Amino acid sequence: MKQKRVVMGVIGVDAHVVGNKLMENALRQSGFKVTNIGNFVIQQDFIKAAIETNAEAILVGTLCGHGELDCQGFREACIEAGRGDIHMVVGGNLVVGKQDFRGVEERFMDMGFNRVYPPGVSPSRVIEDLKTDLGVSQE
Amino acid sequence: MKQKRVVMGVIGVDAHVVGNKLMENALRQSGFKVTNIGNFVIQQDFIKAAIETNAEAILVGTLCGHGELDCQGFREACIEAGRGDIHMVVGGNLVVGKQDFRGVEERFMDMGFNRVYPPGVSPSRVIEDLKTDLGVSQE
Amino acid sequence: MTVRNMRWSDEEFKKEREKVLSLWPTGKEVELEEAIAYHKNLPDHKNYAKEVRRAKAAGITLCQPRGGVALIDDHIKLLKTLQDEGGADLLPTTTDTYTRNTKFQEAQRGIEESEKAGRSMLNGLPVVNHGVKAVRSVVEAVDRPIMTLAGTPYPRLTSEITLAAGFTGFLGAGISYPASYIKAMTIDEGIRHYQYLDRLVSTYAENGVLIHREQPGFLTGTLIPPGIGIAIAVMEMLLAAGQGVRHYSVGLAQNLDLLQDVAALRVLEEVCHYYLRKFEIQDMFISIATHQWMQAFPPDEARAFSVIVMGGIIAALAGATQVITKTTHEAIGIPTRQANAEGLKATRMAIHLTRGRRLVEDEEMEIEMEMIRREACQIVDKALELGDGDIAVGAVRAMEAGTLDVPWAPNQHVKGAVVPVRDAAGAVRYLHTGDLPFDREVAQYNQEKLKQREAKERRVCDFDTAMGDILEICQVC
Amino acid sequence: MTVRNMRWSDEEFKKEREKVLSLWPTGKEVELEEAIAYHKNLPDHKNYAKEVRRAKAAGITLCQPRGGVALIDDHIKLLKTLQDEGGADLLPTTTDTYTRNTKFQEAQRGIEESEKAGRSMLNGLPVVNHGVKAVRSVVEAVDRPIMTLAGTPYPRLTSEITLAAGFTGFLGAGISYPASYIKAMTIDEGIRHYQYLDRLVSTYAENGVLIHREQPGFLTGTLIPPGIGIAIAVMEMLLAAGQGVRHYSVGLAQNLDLLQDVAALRVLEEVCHYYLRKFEIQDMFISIATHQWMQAFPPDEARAFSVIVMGGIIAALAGATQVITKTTHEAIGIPTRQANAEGLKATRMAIHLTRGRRLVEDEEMEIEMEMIRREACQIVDKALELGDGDIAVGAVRAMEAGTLDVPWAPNQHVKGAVVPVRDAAGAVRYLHTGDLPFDREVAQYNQEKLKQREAKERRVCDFDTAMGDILEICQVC
Ligand code: B12
Ligand code: B12
Repeated sequence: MKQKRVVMGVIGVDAHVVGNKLMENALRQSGFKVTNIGNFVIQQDFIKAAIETNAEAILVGTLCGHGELDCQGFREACIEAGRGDIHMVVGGNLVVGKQDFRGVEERFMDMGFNRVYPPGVSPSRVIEDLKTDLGVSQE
Repeated sequence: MKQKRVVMGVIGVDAHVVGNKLMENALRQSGFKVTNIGNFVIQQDFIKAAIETNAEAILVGTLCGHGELDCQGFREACIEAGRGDIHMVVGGNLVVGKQDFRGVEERFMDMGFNRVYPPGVSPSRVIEDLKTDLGVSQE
Repeated sequence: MTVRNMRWSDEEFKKEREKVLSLWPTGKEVELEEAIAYHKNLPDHKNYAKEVRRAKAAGITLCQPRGGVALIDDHIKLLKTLQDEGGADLLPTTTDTYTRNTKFQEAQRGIEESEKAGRSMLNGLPVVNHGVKAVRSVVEAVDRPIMTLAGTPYPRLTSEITLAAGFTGFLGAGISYPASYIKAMTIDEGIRHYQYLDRLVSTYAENGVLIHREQPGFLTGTLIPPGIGIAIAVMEMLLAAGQGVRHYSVGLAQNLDLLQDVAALRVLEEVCHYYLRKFEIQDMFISIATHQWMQAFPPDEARAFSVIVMGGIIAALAGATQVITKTTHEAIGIPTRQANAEGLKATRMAIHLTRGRRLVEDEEMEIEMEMIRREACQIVDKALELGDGDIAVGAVRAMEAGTLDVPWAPNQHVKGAVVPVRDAAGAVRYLHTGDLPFDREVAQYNQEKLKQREAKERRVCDFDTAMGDILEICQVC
Repeated sequence: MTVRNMRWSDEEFKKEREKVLSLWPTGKEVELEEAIAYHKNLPDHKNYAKEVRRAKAAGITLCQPRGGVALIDDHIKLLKTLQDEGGADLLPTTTDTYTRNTKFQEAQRGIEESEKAGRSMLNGLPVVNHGVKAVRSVVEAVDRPIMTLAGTPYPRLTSEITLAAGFTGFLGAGISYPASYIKAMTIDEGIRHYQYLDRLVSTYAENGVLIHREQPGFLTGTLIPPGIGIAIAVMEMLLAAGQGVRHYSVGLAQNLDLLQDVAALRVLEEVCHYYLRKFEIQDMFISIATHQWMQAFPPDEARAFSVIVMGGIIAALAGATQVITKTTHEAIGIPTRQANAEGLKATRMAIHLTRGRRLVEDEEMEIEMEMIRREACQIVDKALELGDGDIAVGAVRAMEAGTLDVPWAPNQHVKGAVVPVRDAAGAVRYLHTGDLPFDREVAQYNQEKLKQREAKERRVCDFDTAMGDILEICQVC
């Protein structure tokens, strides 16, 4: 396959690194070209990295619960930067507390994310979806 | 106080003796005259003992879950035996499984019990109610 | 008294069987040969005995829930949940109390009312009323071995039906169950009923079908001192062996004192082997089962989880082969299948978390073990003495004499002079030893332990203390 | 680098305080004298230090939950539930991550959005934004001591506000938190920030107000080898002592291996006292805290209960004075107050069930303790060497050199060359020891342990094994 480029990182003042490293590892092993901008990054960092690497997707991790605040306006910022088309994925412990996931998914979809995952989602599920969404032929 | 006479026992093929002994102990210490006919007794045993001792109340314990079957027709049997007026109390693990207690209470009230207690009720609560119901003055 | 610890002759057994199978119409469904053929076609992983043996060899602790509901379809759903969600290693079929007391008419009414009400009105599965074919559909529906949990002094028809259906384990024994589950039956009769069952199991074995027998050491479940529990386990093992049973587990209920519970389980195994050697029974497989807290549970579910998890940890730290699990609904009523599966999951996780570590035997534990050993052996030896070497005779006479006793038993043939109470450290001791045949050392040790508690709490240990100890766990915090 | 382990002069401290208190408008609310007077009027049972000291003397394990929500009223409800339903001995106030990173603007937005949404949009209580008076209303509303759980490398204004409000405990320290909670701060700066806090606590003490300081030994919570956890605890204790703090607890996260966890907690206390003696610090109170599993939790609640209960048992068997509890919601999100109370109840019950028994120190544990002791001391001694006897300097240089390292840390000033992995028995070892200054004996012991696992599993231990171990508990069964 032609390697697809993605940018990933953990948004906000969020110190959780383990899931991020695990996911990076899995993505690389599945043939993605990954730019991992790590933790403590803001929306602009993601967008800058996406433009620089000409990435097809932004993968936002958010664990600490502030995802709902930290992700507000993300799609709009992409549009402003001229990358309104970019595929956007978010995963982790997206919101504060145990909430019905369907409601959470809806809120993040409304913010313009294309895929929204519940806590503890397996990397393989994320990767499969990503392949489908980016049109990577699965052999 | 004039000692009130009560008959108590555990109905049906029910081997649980601990609560019965505990309750007997508590009733005696509170000044009741108790006839404890023990475990493995049927409705007729209760009624016979109540008539023999001229008791004012029958206290039915049922732990194993068959209370709903074992207690059917108990009030009618009392009426038939000429003691339709007797005060009837039931306590223990009355039904099979964890059920909403209000529904359980209603079903046993419908069967003609005057007081219905949930699992693990404290003897002191039962005794207080009994004193009220039998008109024992509480000093 | 007629009972003896001797294997029933074929003739005697056959005569009795006819009577037993005619107790209820479904008895006619039992065909031994067909059943044997059926068992022989069962895969190994559906045979209780084989699974237990494998686990024991591997040093693994298997999780074994309880459970039964009135109707076959619901019962299958229950077992599947226990298997698939709970991860049960072994599956149960608890019978209802009407069946346990041969009140098959009432059980029938229970089935009908359950159908009407759309919920189980019975506290177990009435296997006799359902009959062999229906019960076999349970065996077919799951992928684990099934044991009958019949908690009854009348196991005969129940065992015929469930074994013919393809169950491969049976819990119960002739002293424990008459003592704890009924008011009027003599121990004599109880032993005879279980001799029947053991003789039946032995008949299966002669025909190449291994059935696992399990002894229910929990008795009344209420602060049973380990010496008593072990003594009865030994006696019942010898009784089973007497009928030809060779695959047996013995059990004890947890008293929720880490040290004493582990000590007791280790002594249990040891003392069983001691008497097997003594009676020159060589080919007996013995495994150790531990029952999670059998007494009044905390109604609060979080606390109940603690009791359950501690139970898993005790099982693992003792190296028991089987742990029988409880649920967070215990204080209230028969658990839903979800709650039942949760008890399993918590227990399995607890076993995982102990990572195969065992509790160390330090001096304190050695002393505890020695005292438990003495208690158990003194009770068994006295029974053997009273029975002129025959443990069946001895058990009956010992119970009469009170040299064997069960606290809080409903049976009027049990003396009930023994009153258990905890010591300062939490171990179960005796407020009254009744007529237990303990020597001076045991008695003194017990007294010392009680004094320590009295000193610690600055008040005497009396009957109220003993009552309070019964409520300890359900009222804690 | 400017940091030194020396008590800040009054002048230096005063100058810094002015800056700190002007970081956000609510800083103006802080009046030291008024605060001291307020503290002096608090009853003993609302003083963290006194409660911990009492528990330690009595050999009791106190339960200490975590928790915080955006709005004051909801936070009060939470603490009351923890106190009344959960039976918490000590109460928490967890701050949100905006506050932890001095993003008070965002915290303000979080408050507003929470009000709008009718649910907490923040993962903690933004104490700085709420200010002294509002936070004091929390102190007034409950009947237990409260500690700030600020998980931050910027504790200064937060400590000013919460101590002035009447909180009597503060969790955090200058190496752990910069290492685990931020990406870019130097250890140097982190130490300085906590020197400020410790200096403030010491100022309260000089004025007759005892504040309890607690060290957060869990670090990244992710399979921290006890040697590393203990070494950092010792360094942070010495740093606190350097500012005049004399009431301190040190902690470790549980790794869920009974033997190693208990061994580690015992060595932790021992090694702390060893260095206190070495530095001739005589009047320091030290207590031991154990944190229930800090890593990925099982999403299944029954299994999560197992992890929590095991955590209570480890705490009790080790004789720890404090256990910090988790909840069954851990894998998913900030717990509801009910779930939080349940974690407490399960833990308290578990402690009750261990009945004051302690895990026996057999030879295996002695060896484990000896190895942990060596690891910890070798790391600390190396740091002292690098710092020419000054632990502040030493800590910074050791982290640079990698002779001090924290696995899975987000901080770019942490080398991150150490990779932990479990051994065959479940204890945490090192797949890579990086630049840790271990002697041959420690290294060999570690190698041996890894080989045992490789032999048992018939495959090499590599990075994938280490990754797998991180997921072990959340994926088990
Ligand atoms: C110990 C015990 C046993 C022992 C009994 C020993 C003995 N000789 O007493 C043994 C092991 C033998 C046993 C057997 C069985 N048990 Co049982 N047992 C228990 C257990 C764990 C504790 C009971 C106890 O001693 N409590 C302590 C005493 C002091 O409390 P109590 O009995 O609840 O009584 C209190 C109140 O309820 C009240 N009360 C009691 N009687 C009365 C009477 C009146 C008039 C009033 C007002 C109040 C009142 O006052 C007491 C003080 O608070 C309970 C569960 C629990 N509570 O945790 C299950 C329980 C009662 N058993 C149960 C069952 C089903 C059985 C079995 C059928 C086996 C099975 N299918 O699992 C057999 C029954 C055999 C038979 N023929 O009855 C179920 C009943 C289920 C239901 N109702 O839905 C329970 C609730 C467990 C469960 N959740 O499944 N059991
Ligand atoms: C370890 C841990 C920590 C460590 C982090 C160490 C480190 N350097 O990483 C420490 C102790 C420092 C910590 C601190 C805090 N934590 Co924390 N932490 C955890 C914990 C226990 C495990 C996280 C973990 O490592 N999991 C293992 C990895 C492999 O799994 P993962 O991170 O979930 O990632 C998986 C998926 O979610 C997914 N995924 C991850 N990223 C992405 C990205 C994309 C695009 C996709 C598609 C998928 C995806 O893939 C991974 C593989 O399955 C979780 C709870 C839990 N899960 O049990 C809480 C948890 C995440 N922490 C939480 C919180 C709140 C905090 C704190 C704010 C303290 C507090 N208030 O309690 C601070 C935050 C500090 C900060 N500035 O962020 C909360 C978040 C609450 C919420 N969302 O409602 C959690 C859920 C605990 C809880 N229930 O309260 N924490």
